[in-house]
Amino acid sequence: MGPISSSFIFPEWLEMLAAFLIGTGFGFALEQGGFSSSRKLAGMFYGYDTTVLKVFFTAAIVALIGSQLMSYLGLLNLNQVYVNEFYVAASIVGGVIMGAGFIMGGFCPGTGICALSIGKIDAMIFVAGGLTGAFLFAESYPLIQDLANASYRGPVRINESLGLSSGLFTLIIVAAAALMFWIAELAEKRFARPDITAEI
Amino acid sequence: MRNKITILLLSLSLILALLPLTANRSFTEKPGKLLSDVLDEDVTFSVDQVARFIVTEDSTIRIIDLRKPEEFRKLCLPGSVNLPYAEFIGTDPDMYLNNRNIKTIFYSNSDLDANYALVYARGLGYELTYAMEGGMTEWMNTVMESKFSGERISARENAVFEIRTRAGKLFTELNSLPESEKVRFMESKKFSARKLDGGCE
Amino acid sequence: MKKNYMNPYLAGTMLGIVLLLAMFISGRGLGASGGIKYCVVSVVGAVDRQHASNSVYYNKYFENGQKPLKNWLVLEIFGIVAGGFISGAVSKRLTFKIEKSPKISNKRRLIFAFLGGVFFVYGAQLARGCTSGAALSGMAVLSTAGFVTMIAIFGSAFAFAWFFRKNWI
Amino acid sequence: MKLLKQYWLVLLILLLTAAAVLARTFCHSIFKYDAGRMAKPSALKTNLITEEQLSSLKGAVLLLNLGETGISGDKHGNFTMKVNPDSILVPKYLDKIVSQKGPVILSCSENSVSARIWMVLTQLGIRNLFILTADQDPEILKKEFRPDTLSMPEL
Repeated sequence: MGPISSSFIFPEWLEMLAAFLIGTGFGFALEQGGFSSSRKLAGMFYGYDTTVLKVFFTAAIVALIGSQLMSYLGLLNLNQVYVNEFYVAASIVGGVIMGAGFIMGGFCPGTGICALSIGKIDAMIFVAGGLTGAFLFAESYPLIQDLANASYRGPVRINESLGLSSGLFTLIIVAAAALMFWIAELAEKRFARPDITAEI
Repeated sequence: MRNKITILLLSLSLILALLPLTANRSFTEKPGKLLSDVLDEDVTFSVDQVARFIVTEDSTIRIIDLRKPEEFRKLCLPGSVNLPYAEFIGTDPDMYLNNRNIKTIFYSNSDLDANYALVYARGLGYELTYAMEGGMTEWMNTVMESKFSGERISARENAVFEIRTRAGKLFTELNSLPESEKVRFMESKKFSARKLDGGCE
Repeated sequence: MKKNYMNPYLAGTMLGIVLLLAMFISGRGLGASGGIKYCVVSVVGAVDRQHASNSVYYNKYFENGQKPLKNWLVLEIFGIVAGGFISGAVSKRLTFKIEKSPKISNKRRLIFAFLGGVFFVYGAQLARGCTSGAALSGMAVLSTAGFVTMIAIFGSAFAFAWFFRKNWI
Repeated sequence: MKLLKQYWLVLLILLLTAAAVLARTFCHSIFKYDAGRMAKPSALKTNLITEEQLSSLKGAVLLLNLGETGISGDKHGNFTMKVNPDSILVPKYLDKIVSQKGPVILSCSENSVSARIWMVLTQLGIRNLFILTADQDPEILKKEFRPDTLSMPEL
């Protein structure tokens, strides 16, 4: 019965080891998917390489379907899985700032760290920028505290606010993603660039 | 590859959409085992045993009051925490029962709610859960109205009587408090629901 | 000889399974920006403890003698480095280099990378999660916050894409 | 054939999942319902029935006598079954309860036993299950508490 952490108290070293191993899997999957290349990542926003879109949505959907199936089969208690807290203003403003950072730097924090590990110098600079960003946030926290905590909605699930069952909502998401994949592959042909794999 | 994975994910989510799925959980214990567990005698404590826990301030025991908040404010066992039964089954009990070193005793006014809660908690795998026999009614009858009767009293009876008197005194003191003071006292003993770990906080 | 990247759908499935495993083992999703924050917090705590305990923000990370570096999110970051390195070694992609469009200078690329990092993590702290912590993990549990953050990130990146096109195309 | 060769893995995963889901859906000897939702009638007290209400019930009623002193249903023309509480899950009895169309009434001198059996059977998906009680609502406290206004506690 999962999550294991709810029925079994990990000793500290085991918890740290589990975190490390999950991180390893995370980094491995990111690197194999091509997320260690900023040009591949940024390519999504110009239509010439939609790898990000495909990997990102496939991953989210696999986890979404998998967790619900496991829940139905009695293997995973979804009440014990963390649901992100919804701070409306912070989510939107933060997301917009992140989008700007994404297109400037070509990485997101996870992919930046992953790219750093294979020796990308730009990724190292990106992560250094990230550390600076975290520091700036901490120092400026008193100024933006109000925005960060505004319009708190709690850990809400989107299907519940829409009044749909989670299964039905998942089906809609998957159908939308399938359509998106199809469009993405059309776009790749339309905005094709000379193959940059060799340069990466 | 795209087609394969798309088809696979689409059909899996189609299965999901057809299931009467909720994000909540069902009992995890096997029915047969659960039944024999809860019909066992050791899933209940008598009011005398509970009185002893109260008097000795046993820290391995937590008493949960399943009655409505207004009833709780009017009358409650010393050291108990209020968690109305409807709320108990409406939320994930892990927030209240996840401590594996503490025994939880449920009580209500009679036997019904406490025993529902007992089976509910045990069915979800919380083994250290118990019910107080007879509930508040039994407490009032036995502990509060206990009197010497007969001429000779055995040592054992004397011990029971002693506990009852002391528990009764604690109970009377607590419940004789003016409403406002009682509320203040109870606020300090409210459940602080455990938050789940996660996110990037 | 460098190997090609894995098929994106296959890599996505693998990533999804890792995420599912994380949910199954720890009841939490994946995250990266949180670990970066904890690194900063611990450095600040080591350099100027006085400042850290006075600040509303740092204060909570040092309550009851906690060590910010001994944390799930930080260990996960070390794991990402290890995992990325293993994958790079397997596929022979380990080299020191600056990846950029041939049309721009190294300096320009690095300046923008730094700025991008500042913006991204700043935004991630505000939204309480980055693409992995909020968008990916959030979507997997159908959290509204996850969907909103995801749309905001990708929407704004698309909107700003035009201004930075020289860097990439 | 070519299609099968290409898609065998997809088909295999689908079939396995479908089989697991079906097995779960149609298995009667495990708890598989949402615990909180099934338990709701007990919080609303709609699962209680008094003898008076019982006699006015129409249709086939199955009365489960769980103890020695439970009432007999003969006088109401109901079908009565005497079951020891710990053998209620024996297929002989359980099948009868599952296949019962009308209401099933639990009768026992001890409310605690009825309550436990009610919760177990309900979580197995049996609806229309009631507990026979002497009162409309046994969860109402009939005892009066006399506050002692003289004593002051030490908090």
